[in-house]
Amino acid sequence: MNPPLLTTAETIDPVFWYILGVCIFFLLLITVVMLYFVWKYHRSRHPYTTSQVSKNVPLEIVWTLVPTLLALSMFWYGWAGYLTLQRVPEGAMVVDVTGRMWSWLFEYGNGKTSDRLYVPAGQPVQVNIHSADVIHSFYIPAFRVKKDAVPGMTTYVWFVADRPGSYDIFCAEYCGTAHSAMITTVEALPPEEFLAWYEGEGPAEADGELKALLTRHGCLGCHSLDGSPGVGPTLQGIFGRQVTVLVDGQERTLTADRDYLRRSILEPQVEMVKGYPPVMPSYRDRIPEAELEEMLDLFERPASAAAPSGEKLAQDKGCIGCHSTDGSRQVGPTFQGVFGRQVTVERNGQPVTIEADEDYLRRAIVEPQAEIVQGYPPSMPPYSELSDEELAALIDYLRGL
Amino acid sequence: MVQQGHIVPYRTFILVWLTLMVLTVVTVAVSRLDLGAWKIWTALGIATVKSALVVFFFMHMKYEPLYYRIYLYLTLVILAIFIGLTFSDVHYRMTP
Amino acid sequence: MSQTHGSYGTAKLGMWLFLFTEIILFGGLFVLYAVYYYFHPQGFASASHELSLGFGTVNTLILLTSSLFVAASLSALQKGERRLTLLLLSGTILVALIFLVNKYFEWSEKFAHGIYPNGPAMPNLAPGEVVFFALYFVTTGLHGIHVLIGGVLLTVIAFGVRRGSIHQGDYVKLENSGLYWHLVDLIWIFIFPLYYLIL
Amino acid sequence: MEESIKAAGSDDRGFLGGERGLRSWIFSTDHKRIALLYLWSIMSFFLVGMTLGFLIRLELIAPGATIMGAQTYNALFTLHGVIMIFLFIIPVVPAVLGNFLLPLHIGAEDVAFPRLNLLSWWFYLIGALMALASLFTGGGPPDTGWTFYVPFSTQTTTNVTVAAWAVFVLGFSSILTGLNFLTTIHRLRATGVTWNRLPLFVWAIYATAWIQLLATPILGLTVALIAIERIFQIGLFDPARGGDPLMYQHLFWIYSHPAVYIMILPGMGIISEIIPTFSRRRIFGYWAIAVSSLAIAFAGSMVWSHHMLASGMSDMGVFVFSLLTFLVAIPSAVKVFNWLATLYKGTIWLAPPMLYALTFLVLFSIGGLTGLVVGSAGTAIHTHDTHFVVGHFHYVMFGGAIFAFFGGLHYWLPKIYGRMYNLRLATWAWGILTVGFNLLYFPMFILGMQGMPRRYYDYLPQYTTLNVVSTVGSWILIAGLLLMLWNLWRGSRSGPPAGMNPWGGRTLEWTIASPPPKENFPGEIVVSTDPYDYHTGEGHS
Ligand code: HEA
Ligand code: HEA
Ligand code: HEC
Ligand code: CUA
Ligand SMILES: [Cu+2]
Repeated sequence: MNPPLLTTAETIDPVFWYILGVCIFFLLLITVVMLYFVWKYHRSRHPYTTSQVSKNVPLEIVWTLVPTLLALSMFWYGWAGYLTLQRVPEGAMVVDVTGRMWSWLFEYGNGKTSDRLYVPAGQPVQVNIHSADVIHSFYIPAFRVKKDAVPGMTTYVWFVADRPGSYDIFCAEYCGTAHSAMITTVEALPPEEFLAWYEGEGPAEADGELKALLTRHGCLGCHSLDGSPGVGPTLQGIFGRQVTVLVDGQERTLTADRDYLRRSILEPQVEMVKGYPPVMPSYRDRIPEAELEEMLDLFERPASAAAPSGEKLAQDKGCIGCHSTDGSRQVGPTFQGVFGRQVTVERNGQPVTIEADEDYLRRAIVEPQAEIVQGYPPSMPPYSELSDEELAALIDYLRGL
Repeated sequence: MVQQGHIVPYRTFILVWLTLMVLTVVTVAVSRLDLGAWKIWTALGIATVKSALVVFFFMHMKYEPLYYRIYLYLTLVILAIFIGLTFSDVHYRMTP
Repeated sequence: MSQTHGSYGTAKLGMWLFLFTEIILFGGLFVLYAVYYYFHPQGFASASHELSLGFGTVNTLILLTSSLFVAASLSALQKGERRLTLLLLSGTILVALIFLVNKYFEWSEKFAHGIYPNGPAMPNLAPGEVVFFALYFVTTGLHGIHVLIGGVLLTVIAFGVRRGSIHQGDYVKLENSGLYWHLVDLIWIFIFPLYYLIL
Repeated sequence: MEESIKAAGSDDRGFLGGERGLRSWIFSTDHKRIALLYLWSIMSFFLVGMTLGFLIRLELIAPGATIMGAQTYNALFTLHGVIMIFLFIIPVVPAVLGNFLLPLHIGAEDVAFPRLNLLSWWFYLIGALMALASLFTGGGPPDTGWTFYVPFSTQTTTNVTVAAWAVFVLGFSSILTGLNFLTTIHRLRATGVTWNRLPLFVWAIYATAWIQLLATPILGLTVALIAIERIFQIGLFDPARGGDPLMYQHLFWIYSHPAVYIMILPGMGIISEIIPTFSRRRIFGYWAIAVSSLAIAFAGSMVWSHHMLASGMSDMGVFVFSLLTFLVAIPSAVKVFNWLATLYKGTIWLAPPMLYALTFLVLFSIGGLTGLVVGSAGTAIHTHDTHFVVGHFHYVMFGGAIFAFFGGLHYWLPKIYGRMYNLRLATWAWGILTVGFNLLYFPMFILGMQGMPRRYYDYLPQYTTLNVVSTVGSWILIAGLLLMLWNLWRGSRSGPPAGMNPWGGRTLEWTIASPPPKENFPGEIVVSTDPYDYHTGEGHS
């Protein structure tokens, strides 16, 4: 493409610097003048007023006009940047995304769907945004793009990921309980890898079927599959469980059979599980009958003891938020080639160089503050809540990078 | 304490009322014609004349100090801004 | 100047300012009307056909006449013609009642056809028609409430005139209630063409 | 509370004396007593709102669940927003200081409609109680954010309906106050108080009252429509039935943008009073400041959609509203420069009110200037609905409006209660407050630039450090705030007598006793002086 395509971030960042620059200039001006006057005319230095001038028309005109002109210039620059965001370059790949409470679903030209956005690096992508229920907002901070997903409307953003990597996608418009969990990522792959994914089955949807289904309908915003309580009761081992529900204020205990589960999903407000707030929306007309049946089937089948996936964990626990997998430096060191590499860490204030073996990695995850890699801030939180299997899976995953 | 507002003669009121009646009939009649896009503007135009009559005579605006009128216009300008600027979005929206 | 001389003008200014807020209140509904009309001209036209032009026209004429009564009742009181004032006020209140009864019939006719919020006829309507009726019910409902308030206000005033607490020398309460009543009329002057006349 | 002023020696208790007992307060039509009714009720809700803010910060100290669940958090920031906006910052300056000072500033005995004034307070109280009731009834506390965006607000099972009616009633209270003040300023000025002799505080209240009058009805309509939509499902904003969700946002912001000027204009009025007094200096550019208040009020009604720049509005809408947003910043700039010029060659006394006023200049500028960043179309897309916006509005609202209000309290409480607080403690409280404030809110700008969305109960670990800083800042802020409130409280109860004019002000309230007598002035007065009547060679006595 010639001339080389400016990314959205490259377009917007200078606008930021210009406006922030003007702002900082005025702020300093005001603060310095104020402090100077306060010092110079403080009553200890200047016990009597020496002027009562209260009017100066030329001065008023100057300090009206100059800010006006500057304001107009800031406006114009910002508007020009906005236009770039709105004008999709030719040849952009089109992806559709639908926001629903509380997950994103991406749909590609060939009908393939995913819950992360896979794109080829270096190629502009247009994302058409839809909403299935309330207003959401599709936001990728790294590319400075954001647009609301409004029911009944189609909006769009475009961006280009110039380097392969993983970038956060947030929901930026408040949409209810699990608004802050409505997070996913852009996975920018090298073009060949993307093509392989696009055409093949790809590693993307390796999640368990049930989990995929529940994610798609946003259930996991409130329910967990691992036994931990959320906004709603956990769905782990839900089938056949004894539950205490309130019907019209009357307590009743029953066994969660297929019928009950169906009712709980379609009419959640009728039988209220005791101790939970009445916030679950009704999914009537929102889940196709076939999928509901499939969901109930899957609830019924005892959960296979699937081993945790390291890659998944790295995503879910937010490791990828700070560590890249492509060698680039982010908040923390990259995961690429981390296993077995020589690192210099500060232990008790002393720099030590050691090899990153399995033990070291384990310590670095569970107790990151004990050994800080040189040149990085001590900002990684400890992940002591990880189980041994999870840790092993994670380290396995790191070994492969 | 005697309040000395302006006393409007009955005759004025009756004349205004007759005009209003006539205008109502006119606006209904006109609405039966096929005027295309002008239809809504004629209807609103007549409504504006009618409301002006009510405000200025029935409501004595004609006899109040000038600043009453200025404030009334201010209110109408603000309302016009609300409607007008909303259209800077709505009119140019691609997907309504 | 201080509060002792001028409470007449003060009360009237206060009332006018209040009327401005009413204009803006209904103005918000007119903003919605304008936008939705712009989005769905067809839907609005066909839905507006469903409204009864007869009811609308009669109500307009009625309301305008009531405004005449109120305006004249003020002149009458200013001239000290108390009986005439009372007569005109009773006329206004009567007309207000007729207006509301009319409205009642009009609404119940719509209800009978299943046209009401979430009514059985609503799903079969085009989107523009649904918002038209939604706006219609909200606007005329809010207007109806104002008619009711105005009617009650004028009734209280009429008793005041009878008792003699409102008289030739102190009539600002009548004038202010009259202003309120005229505003109700004013709003209707716009509701009428927007909902009944545009096709 | 009138017990709090024990008649000490010669000290006359003015309007605080006379009738006693609760009834003599809650049914009083004296504008000064009503001002205090507002003061006490509004401050109570302020503390509630503050405590909620404090809990929000505690939750955000670390990613994941810290002290509460997601649903609770969502209810918390909703209530925090609703309380701070509708119960605190919109009424506070007009209803407390405006009520107290407006008649005094124009030489009147009371406001134009004293009983209506009392009614406004009752509406305020009823609205506030309804807002509280929404917590404990129906489906639990509302969780929509203070903006009540549809369609979420019409679908959620929480108790939005009652909250919406509460806002409706509060809006009514605000409208009646505005109406009352406008009429008062027009009709009750004492002989000699011409339009060019109005204190700038009165000009600010005048401009504010117009916004209250002409914008608030739209809010009333908007929340009423939400309630109607929830009860009858008429589909006014439902795209499937021909409605448009963005029209809700238009209606909401048509009020709620002008509302931010309801918050700041009276604060600016306070600043215009404090700076001349403590510089012993005529205000610079009287007309520029007065006219810019009107200009802000007017132009402020034309920029509402800058809250919708990323909402899918048309590009033309973005163009128009972004442009107008930059223009509405100009009158604020003019004010700032005129205040600075007022310091020039004055003699500056850094008493607590002045410290707050000067801090206001800086904090409001930070808030206002970051308003430009969120107002420019290109950058708005990135910062919209992130913590950058949260930083912006806390700087203008807290650093601006509330610092101005705190300045006003320090300036006028000695007039209201006739007693002086401890100046040294007040200075300390100011210092702690200012440090805590910046530590609390400045990190939010960086967080926003890094992309942390607002209304996020949980966040990714890369945002942890700054969130910790911010939370620690809130603790320091609390310390300063509690110290300040305690000092003011104690000062008003048992401080030394303040005298008629402790600061050497020139506006009319300083010519009468502190606390002012019930009837304000001895009969009708004739005013022949200017509110900023300072002369060359003056100093502080
Ligand atoms: C007291 C309240 C207050 C005030 C005074 C302001 C003042 C301003 N606000 Fe703010 N604003 C809010 C309260 C306030 N705001 C709130 C509560 C929200 C969030 C609502 C929500 O979503 O929950 C918000 C959100 C908000 C947005 C939407 C952000 C988003 O959601 O994406 C925008 C966008 O344009 C904006 C802009 C401005 C501007 C341009 C000003 C201007 O008026 C500022 C003018 C002042 C100055 C410019 C500083 C002084 C001047 C100088 C120092 C001289 C130099 C000046 C120039 C060169 C021009 N504000
Ligand atoms: C006048 C307006 C005002 C004021 C003064 C404040 C004050 C504070 N606000 Fe504000 N805030 C808003 C108006 C305001 N806020 C609005 C409108 C929103 C948007 C809501 C929405 O999104 O809908 C918001 C949102 C908001 C958020 C964003 C939430 C999110 O998007 O996820 C945060 C987060 O930190 C926050 C924090 C605070 C804090 C820490 C204070 C501090 O000032 C509070 C300091 C606390 C104290 C001083 C506590 C005092 C305590 C006591 C006196 C009692 C002691 C009690 C105990 C110790 C239990 N607020
Ligand atoms: C807003 C959060 C939320 C979402 C989203 C949500 N739920 Fe729930 N759910 C709850 C709450 C709270 C309860 C407990 C109260 C009740 O019964 O309504 C619950 C209860 C249940 C129950 C009964 C559990 C028991 O212990 O008996 C089932 C089954 C269930 N949900 C399934 C789902 C499925 C499947 C989805 C997605 C299609 C989903 N939920 C989406 C909040 C949610
Ligand atoms: Cu979806 Cu927030
Ligand atoms: Cu705004």
